[in-house]
Formats: sequence, C-alpha cells, structure tokens
Amino acid sequence: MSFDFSTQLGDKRFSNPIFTASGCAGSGKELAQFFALEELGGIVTKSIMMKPRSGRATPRMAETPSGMLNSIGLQGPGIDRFLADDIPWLKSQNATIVISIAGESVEDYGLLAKKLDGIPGISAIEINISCPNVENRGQVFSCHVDTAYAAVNAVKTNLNLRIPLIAKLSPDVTNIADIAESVHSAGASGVALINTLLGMVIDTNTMKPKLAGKTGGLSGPAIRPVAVRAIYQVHQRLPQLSILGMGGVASGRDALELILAGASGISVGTATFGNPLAAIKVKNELQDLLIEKGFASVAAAVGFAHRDS
Amino acid sequence: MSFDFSTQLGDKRFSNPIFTASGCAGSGKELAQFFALEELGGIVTKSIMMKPRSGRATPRMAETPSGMLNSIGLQGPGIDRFLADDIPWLKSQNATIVISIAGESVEDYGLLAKKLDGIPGISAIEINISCPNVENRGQVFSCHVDTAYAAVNAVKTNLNLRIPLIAKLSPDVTNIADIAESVHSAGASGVALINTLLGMVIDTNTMKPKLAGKTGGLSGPAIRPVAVRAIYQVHQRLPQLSILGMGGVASGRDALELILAGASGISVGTATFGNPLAAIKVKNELQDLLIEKGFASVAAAVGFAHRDS
Amino acid sequence: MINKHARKIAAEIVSNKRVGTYHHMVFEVGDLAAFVRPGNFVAVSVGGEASSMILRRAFAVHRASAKTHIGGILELVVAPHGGGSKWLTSLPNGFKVDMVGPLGTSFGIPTENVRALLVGGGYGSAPLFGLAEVLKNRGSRVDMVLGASSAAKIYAPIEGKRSVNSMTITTDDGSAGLHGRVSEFLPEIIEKNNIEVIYSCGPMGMLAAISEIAALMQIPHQCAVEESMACGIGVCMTCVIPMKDADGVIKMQRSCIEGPVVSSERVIWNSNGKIPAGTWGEL
Amino acid sequence: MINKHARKIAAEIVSNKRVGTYHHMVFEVGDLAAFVRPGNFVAVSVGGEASSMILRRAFAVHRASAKTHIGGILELVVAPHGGGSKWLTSLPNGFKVDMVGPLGTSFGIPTENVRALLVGGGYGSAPLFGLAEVLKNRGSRVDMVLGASSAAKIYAPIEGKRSVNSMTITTDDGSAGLHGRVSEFLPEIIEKNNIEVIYSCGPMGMLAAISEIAALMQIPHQCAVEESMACGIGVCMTCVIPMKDADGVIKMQRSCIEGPVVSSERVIWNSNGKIPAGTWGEL
Ligand SMILES: Cc1cc2nc3c(=O)[nH]c(=O)nc-3n(C[C@H](O)[C@H](O)[C@H](O)COP(=O)(O)OP(=O)(O)OC[C@H]3O[C@@H](n4cnc5c(N)ncnc54)[C@H](O)[C@@H]3O)c2cc1C
Ligand SMILES: Cc1cc2nc3c(=O)[nH]c(=O)nc-3n(C[C@H](O)[C@H](O)[C@H](O)COP(=O)(O)OP(=O)(O)OC[C@H]3O[C@@H](n4cnc5c(N)ncnc54)[C@H](O)[C@@H]3O)c2cc1C
Ligand SMILES: Cc1cc2nc3c(=O)[nH]c(=O)nc-3n(C[C@H](O)[C@H](O)[C@H](O)COP(=O)(O)O)c2cc1C
Ligand SMILES: Cc1cc2nc3c(=O)[nH]c(=O)nc-3n(C[C@H](O)[C@H](O)[C@H](O)COP(=O)(O)O)c2cc1C
Ligand code: FES
Ligand code: FES
Repeated sequence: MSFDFSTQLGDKRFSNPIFTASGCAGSGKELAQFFALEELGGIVTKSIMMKPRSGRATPRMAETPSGMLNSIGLQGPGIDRFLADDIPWLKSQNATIVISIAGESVEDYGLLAKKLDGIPGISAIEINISCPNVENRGQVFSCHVDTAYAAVNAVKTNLNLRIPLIAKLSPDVTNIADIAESVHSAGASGVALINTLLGMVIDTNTMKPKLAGKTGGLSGPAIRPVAVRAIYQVHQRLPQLSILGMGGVASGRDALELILAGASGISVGTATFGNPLAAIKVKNELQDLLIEKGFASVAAAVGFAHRDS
Repeated sequence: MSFDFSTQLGDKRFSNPIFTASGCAGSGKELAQFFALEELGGIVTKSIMMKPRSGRATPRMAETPSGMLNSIGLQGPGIDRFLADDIPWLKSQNATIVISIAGESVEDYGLLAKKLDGIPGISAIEINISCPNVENRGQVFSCHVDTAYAAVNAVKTNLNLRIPLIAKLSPDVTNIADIAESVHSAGASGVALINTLLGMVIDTNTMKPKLAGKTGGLSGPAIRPVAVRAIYQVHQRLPQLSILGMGGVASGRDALELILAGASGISVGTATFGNPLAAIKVKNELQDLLIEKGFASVAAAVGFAHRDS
Repeated sequence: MINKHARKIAAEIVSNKRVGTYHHMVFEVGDLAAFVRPGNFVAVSVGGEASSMILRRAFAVHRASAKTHIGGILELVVAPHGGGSKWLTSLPNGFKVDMVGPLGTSFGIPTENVRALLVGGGYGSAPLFGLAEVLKNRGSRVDMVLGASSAAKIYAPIEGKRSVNSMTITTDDGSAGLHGRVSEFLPEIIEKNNIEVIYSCGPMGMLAAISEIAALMQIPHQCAVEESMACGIGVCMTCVIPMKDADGVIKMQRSCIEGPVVSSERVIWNSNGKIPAGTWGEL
Repeated sequence: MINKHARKIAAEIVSNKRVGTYHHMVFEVGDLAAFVRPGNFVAVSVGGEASSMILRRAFAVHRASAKTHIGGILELVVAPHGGGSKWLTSLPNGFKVDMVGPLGTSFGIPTENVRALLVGGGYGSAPLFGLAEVLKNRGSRVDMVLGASSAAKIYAPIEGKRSVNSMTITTDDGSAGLHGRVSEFLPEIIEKNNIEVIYSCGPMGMLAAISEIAALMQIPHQCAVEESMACGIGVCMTCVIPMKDADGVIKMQRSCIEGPVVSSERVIWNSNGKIPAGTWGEL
C-alpha cells in the first residue's frame, strides 16, 4: 500500500506534517548541524516584529514538572533585518518557510503583512496573536474575539500573496472555539494551537518570582492534555479549519494524539531543547505509527478520534 | 522565637494551613488509617450536590506527564445522606470540616445553603462553582462574572451561619482576577485557586478519547505554575481576599511557593493519590521551611513574593 | 476501618526474574506480609525521585509469606507493559520501592471443604496460587484453568502447578494447551469436577464470560476486577464499577476498596463507557 | 556553522568518584573527544526515561582526551545540587547518559608564550585544568587561583596542582588557603607574576569582580559565563546576557553559542534582572 505523508494547511501542501515551533528553532542555522532543514514539513520562524527588540531581562526560564516557563519577550532583530538575513539563508537550505509575525497594535499586523507581500518563497504566515496589545492595556489580542479578529483582518487586507494565514491562539481563554471562529471569519484558513499557558514559578530561596518578567509561558509535555482538548474542541466546531497542533509533542505517539484530535500539522517546540533531533524523531516515529495503524495518508488520520461522536 | 502555624481564611482561624482538596480525600474515612484527620488544618469534603449522582462512566482517569486527568462527574450521595452519614463521623474524629457544595443551577446553591444552615461544627463552606450550569448550555458558573456572582450570592443570601464562604474558581478563564472580584462582591471572603484545567487524552491504541467523558480535569504538579500565577494575580488585585491555594502541591517547598504567591491555606489533592501521607508530609516540611526562613507566622509569609513590586 | 492494616513501606527487592513475558519479583516487606490475604493488592510508586509518573501502580499479590529466613516477603508477577511496569521490572536487587499495602478485599475462604475452580487470565493467574495454597491447606480440592493469548503469557510456575489437583492451560493461538478461550472449556471442567465455587482473576471480558457461565450453572463466583486506579485507597473515585449493593441498588462502587474481589453476581458487566440504566443517581 | 562538531551521543560512565563536595565523572565519548576545546561544555539529559526534568543540564568539560586506551574520554566535575545533578552523580559505572556536545566557544589560546593567570570559583575550576595543560604545552607560565566558600568546595586535583606554576587557594570562611574572596588577592598576584592574560570561570559575581580588576590593570580577560540554559544550542534565547557586539552595540546575546567563553570587556556586568540602558531594541 502506498502511504502519503504529505499534509495540507489551508490550500497549501507540505511534504510532511512535522514543523518546528515558533521561537523554538532559532533562525534554523543552529539546528542545521543536526539535520537537514528541508527534511521537515516546514520551519516556523520565531515571531518577528516591526522593530528590533531586546526581549525581557534574565532569568528567562524556569524548569517545571514535565515543562518549563519562558519569558523571552519576543527578542528579535525586526522585520527588515530578518528578511535580509534569515530568509535568504533558509532558502539556500531548501527549507520550507512559515513566517511567524507578531504586532503590538493592529496597525503593526498590517504593516508586517505589507513587508511580506513582496517576498517570494514563503509557504504560509503564522500570525502570533498571543502577544500584548499595547493599545488595550497590554491584553493579548487572542484573548477577545474582536481584537483577535482585528489583528488577523489587518494581515488579510494588507496582503496580496495567496498563502495560508494561520492564527496562533492562546489557550488562556474561556472559550477557544469562539476565538477560532472569529479569526476564521477574519480570513485565517488555519489556526495554530496552542501557544504557552501563562504561569509563574516562585524561587523559594529568594522568595521572589524566578523569572525577571515574573510570569512566563508554560510549555512542554505538562500542557499536552490542554493542547489536545483545544484542538479537539476547535476541530469539532470548525472541521474545515486547518489546525497546526503543538504543545508537548516529543514522540510520534504524541504527534498522532494531536492529529487524531484534529491537527493536520504538528510543531515540535520544547522537545527540541531536550533533544536537538526531536523533530526528526517525531517525524520518523509518526510515519511508522500511521503506517502501522493502516492509514493511507495523514489526512485520513486527521480528527479520527471524532468518529461516532 | 515562637512560631505561629495557625492561619486564617476569612475571619476563621485554623490550627495550621494544610487542608485536603475537595474530591481527593474521599469521606475522610479512607485516610484515617494513615493519619489522624485532626492533624490537618481542615478536611475539605468532596463537592456535594442536592441529589444522589452516579457520576460519569469509566474510564475516569488518565495519567499524563506529571499530572492526571479525572472525570468523576461529581459522584455522590446527595446532601441529605451526606449530612447524615459523613458529617457525624468527621466530627467524631475531631476533624475541622470545610464542606464543598456544587449546584447545577443558581437555585441549587441556595437550597444547599439552607440545608447547611442548621448544621453546627462546619468551619467554612467551599462553593465549587467550576461545574456546569444546566440552565446555561452547560457552561460552568465560574467562567463568567455574572454566573459566578449569582451562584455565590445564592449561598450568601440563604445562609445565616456566619462562616467563611470560599468560592472555588476554574483557571480556564480569560481573566481570573475579574471572577475573583465578582465572587468577592457577592459575599465570598475567600477563593479557592485552582480547580483543574480542562484537558483531554486520546488513547493512540483505540484512537478515541481515553476518558468515557472525553474531557477531564488536569491536576498534579504539571499545573502548579498555573496555580501560582492565578494566586499571584488574584492576591495582587485583592490582597484582602483569603486564598486557599491548590494545584500540584506535593512538598513543603510547593506549599511555600503558593503561600509566597498569596495563599493563606493549602489544599493537597492529587499528591495524596501518590502518597496517602502527602498532606502530613507537606505540613511537616512547610513548618520546617517557614521556621528555617525566619517567619514568625504563616501570615508573615502570605504574599511575601509581592514585596517591592 | 477502611484500609485497615495498610501501610506505606520501603520494600527491598530480593529477587527479580524474568518468567516468560513476566517478571517474578520478591520483596522484603517485614511485618506487613502477615496481614496480606489472597486477592489483596499493593500499590507501588514508579519512576524514581523525579518521575513524571505521579500515580502508583497496583499489583495483585502473588504470594505473601510472613516467616521466611529473611522475614516477611511478598511476591508479585509483573508484565512489562508501559512506563511504570517497565521501570519496576528493570530494577536491581537491593533497590527499595515505595509500596502501600495490603489493599482491597480478599477472596472469601469457605469454612468447609469445597471443590474449587480457579480461573486466571494472563497475569491474573498471579493471586490464584496464593489462594490455592490456602484452599489446599483447608483440605479443598483445587482445579485451575489458566488462559492467555499465547504460551509466553501463561504464568504458571512449576511449584504452583504441583500444588493444584489439575491444571488446564488454554491459549487463543493454540501455542500451548487447549486452543481457544478459557470460557469455552469451563462448562465441561465444572461438570467433570463437580465444582462448587469459582474464583477468577483476569481481564474484565474474561470475568464477564465466566460470570455468565457461573450464573447459568448456579455456582458462586468470586472474581478480582480491574479498573484504572489513581489512588488505590478509595479517595479518588476513578476506579468505580457499577455493582449492586446489599439492597440490590446499582451504584458506582470503588473497585479498590469494595474490590478487587467481589461476588460476580453483584457486578453489572460490559458497562465500560456507560452508566447502566437504573444506576443510583444516574447521570 | 553554529554547533559545528556537536553531536548527540550515548556516553558511558567509566568512573564516578566523590571529591570533596563534587563528583569527578569520566565518560567514554569516542571520536567526540577530539573536537573538544577547553571552555566547551556538554549538555546531558537527566532523570532517565520517564523523567519530569525535560531540559538538559550543561557541564563545562573538565578535560577531554582523544586517545586513551579506552578511546576518547571526557571528564566532568559535577556538584550534586538539585534533582538533575544529584541523579547524574548517583549513576553507576556502565550507565549510558545522553550527551550533546561539544558546545559553545572555547578559551582563545595565544599563539605566543604568555604569562597566564587562571581564576576559578567553585566547580568553575573544572575547565581550567584542561586549559592549563594546553597553555603549558605551548610553553606558557600558568598561575592559578581557586576560590570557594569553604575548603570542601575547592576542586583542585593533585595532578592538576602539579601542572601549574603556582596555585593559590582562597576560601570565604578561611577553612583552606587565604581567608577572603578571590578578587581581593588578584591585584597582588597579577603584579607579582607579571600576568599578561587572565582566564576565569565561576559565579557571575566573581567574574564581574575580576573583570573590573582586569579593566583597571588593562589585562585581557576571557571568562566563561553562566546563565540558565534551556537548550544549550542557541535555539531558545533563554541564556542571553547583554554584550557588546563587534560594533559596540549592546545586544542580548546567547551565552550558549556566543559563549560561554567571552572577552570580559564585551559583557555588561551586574545586569541580571534588567535590560541595560541603551541595549538594542530596549524594551
Ligand atoms: C487491582 C489491580 C491489580 C493489578 N495486578 C497486576 C499484576 O499482578 N501484574 C501486572 O503486571 N499488572 C497488574 N495490574 C496493572 C498495573 O497496575 C498497571 O496498570 C500496569 O502495570 C501498566 O502500567 P504501566 O505504567 O506499565 O503502563 P501505562 O500504560 O503507562 O500506565 C498508564 C496508566 O494507566 C493505568 N493502566 C494502564 N493499564 C491498566 C489496566 N489494565 N488496569 C488498570 N490500570 C491501568 C496505569 O495504572 C497508569 O496509571 C493491576 C491493576 C489493578 C488495578
Ligand atoms: C555553561 C554552563 C556550565 C556549567 N558547568 C557546570 C559544571 O561544570 N559543574 C556543575 O556542577 N554544574 C555546572 N553547571 C550548572 C548545571 O548545568 C546545573 O544547572 C546544575 O547542576 C543544577 O542542576 P540541577 O538539576 O541539579 O538543579 P536544579 O536547581 O533542580 O535545576 C533546575 C533548573 O535550573 C537550572 N539551573 C539551576 N542552577 C543553575 C545555574 N547556576 N546556572 C545555570 N542554570 C541553572 C538548571 O539547568 C535546570 O534547568 C553549568 C551550567 C552552565 C550553564
Ligand atoms: C523558549 C520559547 C520561545 C517561544 N517563542 C515563541 C514565539 O516567538 N512565537 C510564538 O508564536 N510562540 C512561541 N513559543 C511557543 C511555542 O511555539 C509553542 O506554541 C509552545 O511552546 C507549545 O509547544 P511545545 O510544548 O512543543 O513547546 C515559544 C515557546 C518557547 C518554549
Ligand atoms: C479525582 C479528583 C476529584 C476531584 N473532585 C473535586 C470536587 O469534587 N470538587 C472540587 O471542587 N474539586 C475537585 N477536584 C479538584 C481538586 O480539589 C483540586 O482543585 C485540583 O485537583 C488541583 O489540585 P491538585 O493538583 O493538588 O490535585 C478533584 C480533583 C481530582 C484529581
Ligand atoms: S483508585 Fe481511587 S478510589 Fe479506587
Ligand atoms: S540555552 Fe537556548 S539559546 Fe542558549
């Protein structure tokens, strides 16, 4: 039996369903010693903003049971430098590129879209709307249906490129399916689920928050049940919406779990910190598992856990 | 130096700050073989409803990395039988009793309050509002400021007993401090933070959700960073509100972390499944730690991580 | 008192041997051994200090001996299956595991001699050998039937075989003994040996099948049920199965303290995934 | 290329000995040893299969030898501190740990003979002995100063002591060597020995103090910095410290790939917990 390991997000096809997670693969260069980037379905770049950004002060991380907190604060060189330095290099490696963008205002999202419009060789845009909106008391865009809509709509209306827009959502909301519905109506053909959960660790020696930024984002296997639930809920409500799933995936089994819940693609994030080859391991194990279970394609497995329900 | 290990929730004093967590200590009887119940600050009973309830079908649990999912579905004998059977026994053990109640409607909460009104020897009521509201599409009460208010207000207005009301909140909301503010204004002198996070595990063998109830509540060390964050946020907004903290506490260090964030009492839940003596271990370790750090009382440590901020 | 005699101890591994697909493990448990009855189980912490597996694993006691030359010992039969059991079976002698026990109900031992049939599936045979010893000591006749998917999954130690009056092996693939499922051969064995009571332990499907036969043939049947357990001591309510109480009311009852050994006619079989109609407080 | 030569290997423990409060551990690492330079570190997985500790722990390479009778070996000096390091130091010989390395920058070795001062704090002395060997082999004079809070926390193996021209020990509590902090004695030692270059490794506070002295006395100073690392390979951005780039612009730069060994005048010291004013893209 032939097996089709390719997958689709929006109307774009990718060679296989394993991607890096934004912010967890550097610029790609750091991983190239360990494997060829073109082996993955895609490289999702770290979220890039309009201007250079120092990010937060250190300490920026704390390990937690089966997880970690990070508070990077979207450090980066700004979109211009990023497009000049990182993108050409990724292209030289034949990597499939998904660009993640993040704004501090609705206007930012529109401007970022315009910057990307001329650039060939981008396969999709991940719109990170899980970041603070300076115009709205620092509340993150994805926390409310209206701000989520506005950010995605700003990208949609400022972009002529016909590539999938994938809105990345925060799980820290009362009803994630409502947010997904809203970004879908704003023009996203996919959602990335989930970004980190807001958490905090207090250092019992200093008796202060361990991170300089006080709160941080919780990621890793600890949050996988939350990711599976979010993906399941969104796929149930909007089966036509593509889902790029992530949250604690470290093995083929984990990736399969998210696919059965409704994800068409999988990003590997924190697992790469524990194992530079994690994404390749996940890819190989997932392929074996899908074949072993008798699926003819990735698509056949997407949302399979919803049957008879 | 003398050390005061007692603590206060609302205007009630407890001998020490360690409690069981609702639903994690059975009726108390099951633990009595392992330690004397009166050694704890209090026994929080499993949430009791108006009528007998079978709870959900099995499987009801799935282990997850550093955590677990449960979907008990509030199994219980109903308030009348509970008051007749469980309470007298707990009193016979000199246990300090905190009764947890849960309703399916605002009316239920009022009726439960009336049932409790005549009963002597109850030290506090934990109002579990993290349960589905049948009158509102099964959305849980604590998900919205208005339904949270209504449930707590129903208890307040139907109760003559002058004991602390502690509203137990779900972390699955966009802004937990808003919910805390709302239940405080409805008459709660404390909040219990946090109930479980909504999660799901898919069994990759059967390729279906592992729990019969599909989703379940995530508890254990995995969620501790979320608990610490929620407690920190609520204490920051409402320093006068007592917090009974819980979520992955398994050691004195963990308890101290939640206390530094703003909790005045600590419930030990899932840790008891791994170690029947967990609550006593936490209690002893916490006392040693507080003394070692030079605190003269529990109160002195509550919210200590907020200093200079 | 619930969980009477249960304690949390550090149990030192004194032997760990592979037997077929299982590991036979012996632990030094001191005084605790004296309180263990056939059918009881113990709950073991797995994964070590910084384990991501936070729940104990339940294991039926294979045998407990209060007075050996090294004191009280307890034996388990463990199938290396997932993370917890693989960790446990990989441990060296001398390692101390964190164990809580004895837990749960035990098999009821008749005061008179009986002709008993013991039926085990997979590692479900483990507790039956300890039970067989007790029954034999009381002068009962003990026949045993063990089934599994294939030969390697039959756990039947030689001294165990010797201690019973007859031993029948069945395998689904015919790789050892009779070819087929345990339940297919039971009616004949029951008739032939004039069985008066059945004891069983194994997968829920097997127990259900045996229960049907026992009911039809009107033979008392005690079985050790198994449902996912988070705590093993009755505080979490995850391990429930629908069972009739003394008044015949169906309730979701805890298999860890009302069981694992229960009278099979109390159990509402094949209800996994649903609440049987008529259950008290039915949702 | 970033992380050039880095690989993920199974490194077998061939020796694990307690030395004072530390463990000196030797691993068989095959070819990898040939690529290790003084100052590099390795990242080790901790806690075993089902560990709740998901991040690697970084350890400075104490020494690496490409050609021993058992092949390439690598030595670490590990302080049993929290869960990860305690697990590692408790392992038996023969155990294979999951190791990624070599990682990070290494100490720059001058092409000419120099009079070098090596300063270590706590386990920070570990990488200095490998460095000392290389410098000595090039004909340089090597003086060493090691400081710690107390005697047990000085890591200074005998053969290491022999390989340097002078060794000064300082302890905060006076339990060994000079009573006081390393930095108090440096100016005198630098003067006396006509030091031309300083290499250091230890707590950030100590490195900052040495940097101040080096700047005042206008002596080049390379130090190995340490900041909490999640990945060790440059992909997570947790390990940043504010450092001037080639154009003098202060940027939050990754200590795992731009470091751990950096020229001390690049570092903006004492900035933990804040973004120094003027940092590029300052938040
Ligand atoms: C009363 C009782 C007696 C048991 N006796 C034995 C015995 O004698 N020998 C033996 O090898 N095993 C026995 N088991 C099963 C054992 O407790 C573990 O479930 C099994 O070893 C798998 O655990 P794991 O960590 O290897 O697998 P995993 O699949 O990683 O376990 C994950 C989780 O699922 C639970 N789980 C998985 N399978 C089962 C199951 N079939 N029943 C209940 N819970 C399950 C585990 O307890 C754990 O919480 C018994 C279970 C119960 C409830
Ligand atoms: C470049 C570098 C070189 C190092 N070299 C050595 C060495 O040679 N010998 C040695 O014993 N240790 C060394 N360490 C520290 C080591 O990586 C561990 O942090 C330390 O062993 C504590 O880990 P733990 O799991 O025991 O403690 P825990 O406190 O449980 O660790 C929890 C988390 O905090 C991080 N962490 C805690 N303390 C530090 C710290 N001081 N610096 C960075 N991260 C920290 C850990 O990496 C881990 O993620 C080095 C660290 C770095 C960054
Ligand atoms: C160190 C770190 C940095 C991250 N940076 C970003 C980012 O820039 N943009 C973004 O959308 N998500 C970011 N994330 C979130 C991840 O992409 C991912 O959604 C999340 O970590 C859950 O997946 P995981 O458990 O596999 O890591 C970051 C996560 C980590 C741990
Ligand atoms: C099996 C189980 C049953 C629970 N039942 C209840 C309940 O009846 N009422 C309630 O308010 N919380 C219930 N909880 C939530 C706990 O009280 C606690 O808030 C949560 O588990 C987090 O704490 P932990 O990580 O220490 O378990 C239950 C949790 C578990 C694991
Ligand atoms: S396993 Fe917890 S009640 Fe039975
Ligand atoms: S530790 Fe991840 S970038 Fe340095």
